[in-house]
Amino acid sequence: MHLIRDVLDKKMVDREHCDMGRVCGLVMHVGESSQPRITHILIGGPTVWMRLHPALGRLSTRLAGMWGPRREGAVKIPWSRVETIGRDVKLDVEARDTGALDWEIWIAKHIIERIPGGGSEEAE
Amino acid sequence: MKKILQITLGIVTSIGGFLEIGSVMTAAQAGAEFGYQLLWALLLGTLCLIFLVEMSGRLAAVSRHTVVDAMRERFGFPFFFIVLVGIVLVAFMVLVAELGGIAYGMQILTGIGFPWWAIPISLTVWLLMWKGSFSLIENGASLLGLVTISFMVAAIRLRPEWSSVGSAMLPSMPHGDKARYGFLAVSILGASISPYLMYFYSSGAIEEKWDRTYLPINRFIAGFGMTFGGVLSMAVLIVAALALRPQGIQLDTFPQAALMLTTALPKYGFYFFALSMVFACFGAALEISLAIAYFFAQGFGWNWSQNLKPSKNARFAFVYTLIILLAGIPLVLGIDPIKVTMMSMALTSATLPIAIVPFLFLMNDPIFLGKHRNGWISNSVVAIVIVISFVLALISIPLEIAGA
Amino acid sequence: MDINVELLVGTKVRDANGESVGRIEEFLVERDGNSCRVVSYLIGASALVDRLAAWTLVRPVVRALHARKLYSVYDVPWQEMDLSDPARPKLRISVNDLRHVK
Amino acid sequence: MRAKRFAIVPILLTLACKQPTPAEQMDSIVSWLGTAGMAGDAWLRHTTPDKYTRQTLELSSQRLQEISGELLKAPPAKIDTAILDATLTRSRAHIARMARLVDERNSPGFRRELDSLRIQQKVVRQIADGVESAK
Repeated sequence: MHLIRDVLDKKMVDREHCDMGRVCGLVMHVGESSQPRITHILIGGPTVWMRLHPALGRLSTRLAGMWGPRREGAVKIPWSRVETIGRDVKLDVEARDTGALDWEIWIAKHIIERIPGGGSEEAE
Repeated sequence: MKKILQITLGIVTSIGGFLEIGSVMTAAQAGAEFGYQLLWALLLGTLCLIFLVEMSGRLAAVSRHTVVDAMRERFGFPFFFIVLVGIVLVAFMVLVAELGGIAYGMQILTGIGFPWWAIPISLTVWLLMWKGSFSLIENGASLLGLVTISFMVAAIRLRPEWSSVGSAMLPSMPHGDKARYGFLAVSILGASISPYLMYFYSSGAIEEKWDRTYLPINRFIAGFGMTFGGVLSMAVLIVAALALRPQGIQLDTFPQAALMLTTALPKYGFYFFALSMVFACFGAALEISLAIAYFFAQGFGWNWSQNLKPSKNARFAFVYTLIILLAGIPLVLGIDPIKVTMMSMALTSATLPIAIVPFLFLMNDPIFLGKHRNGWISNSVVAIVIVISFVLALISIPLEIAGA
Repeated sequence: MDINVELLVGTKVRDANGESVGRIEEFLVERDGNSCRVVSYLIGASALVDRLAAWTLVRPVVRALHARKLYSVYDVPWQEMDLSDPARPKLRISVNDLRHVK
Repeated sequence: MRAKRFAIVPILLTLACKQPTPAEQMDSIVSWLGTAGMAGDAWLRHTTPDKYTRQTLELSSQRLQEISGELLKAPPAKIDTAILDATLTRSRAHIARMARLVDERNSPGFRRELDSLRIQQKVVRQIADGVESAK
């Protein structure tokens, strides 16, 4: 399998086929003499901005600390949760529990639900 | 049966998508200043658009990816980001121009200045996005846009010399101001080959859950719909050439354009023009706001669908809310929508390469498209569009300064 | 040591003698069960062509130009890659001992 | 126009600074006279709203004043400035009266003004053709 072509930047869906963003980064563990392993999938603003420029990555981390749903570090999903890789990357997780939807929920709660007719983010 | 309905609606949609303030103003200016001579630019733009739209529909139907999905996936975030900045900036300017077109239409109907209309219009567009489903937006706006057919009626009633119309389908050198001629040609191509239409169309195909069985329909809609839209733009040019040019009128402002249909359709021409602009620009404003929101949502992998409640795709709804509100501001300040239109059309040409080059790669991707990838005809067309787009990008900025 | 794969893409690689080899464009991995192991790294401009799935577009051009050399990929097995400084990846061998694929 | 004050992009600034040639200025003058004439015709047929007609006539008059002011500041040699100035002043007077007659809904009076405007328009067109051919 080609890691960059077939995994990086692909859309992820959770157990319920709920969109949970794109694969923003991948963590590879390199040992002294053992074969390198892919251990985690990374999601989140700072990870993607870092790919453009390190300064943008730092700026994004700082801004995220001042505004919005605060969270320490990037969202990390263990590779063992990857179920299948096809059109999307299917993960055996609950999207809401991972933190990948923090911004979605924050914007829904703080902005969209306050506008009449926005509906409720939690309603079925 | 459902598919036949979809064909009809698809064609209607493309009329709505094709005719908007940019194509009307550029075509009318061309007709008023150079007669039929720039018809070839409309023909070329329409042909290119037919192919590009067919391809983006095919990509969506076969790979179940929109153009933006596929671009982010193949080219990665850094490249995607460059395209995002370029396309969204230009699309935003086009949105300002469309809102301005609605506002100007209201101004000539009521006599109340266009800046006063900016806020009510932005709110109406936003409210439709907020409340309406995808098909309501797509079909409602386009059905209203059918009033633009009045341009075609007017063109026929003015009895153009069809032989001169035919010979203008081939490019020729102007007698007068060459820079101005070039600028108008670039603007016409920019107004016709608008990338946002590709993004909107492929997103629509995903919203309506197209699969491979829709490929013939896709071809049909792209071919007929875009042709119809192109013919309408040509009608605008012909009307301007026959009604405005003999009076020596050059279109610098919108109220002048409003006189366009008064000779061919003496009784209701003025109102047809005003309503055409209001409805067509309204449809285009909806499509562009959606296209921008789709661009963000698909590029970043957010959940998106115009058929969900806003809170179910909060980030998507947030983007279009913000964009529409921001687009109202320049109009409140009184910036002339016609200037914005002419500038955004030339800038569309300047950003075409970053939209079309990755598209060529995607349409040849064996993983996405398998045996449905581009054949040599389609590839040659894209290659031609790329050459044109690079030429346009290189010359549009100097021409902008020399010709406007 | 943990390395960010996405930041390694496009990084220049030098061989054991300090000679430039090309940029890392692709990681070949093997999934077995829950783990995902890196088998080799693809280096060179043509690896980029592969990553963009653009060979149907590029190959005819290359063939027409008789420019075989342009279309080559270095396939570096994981054992030969020294990633102790992720900003400056190095090969443990010389570029001449590398395997060309395709 | 207000747009110039709120120029957002440097290109617009460049545009605003660019000086049109006398031939282009004459074309603009012809264009605005044509606009006033066409708006007049349409109103006489009762096919356009009064407000729109009045606004368009006022806009034409205002633009004519702006452009002719610019042109007459540095007139090209082959134009008889006295004739042009007089013609344009008369044209603007006709347009101003037309705008007033719209409010009074006085069609016969409006038609007379429009006919006189057409005569001035012919004179201006001849001058414009002269500038064009001398180029």
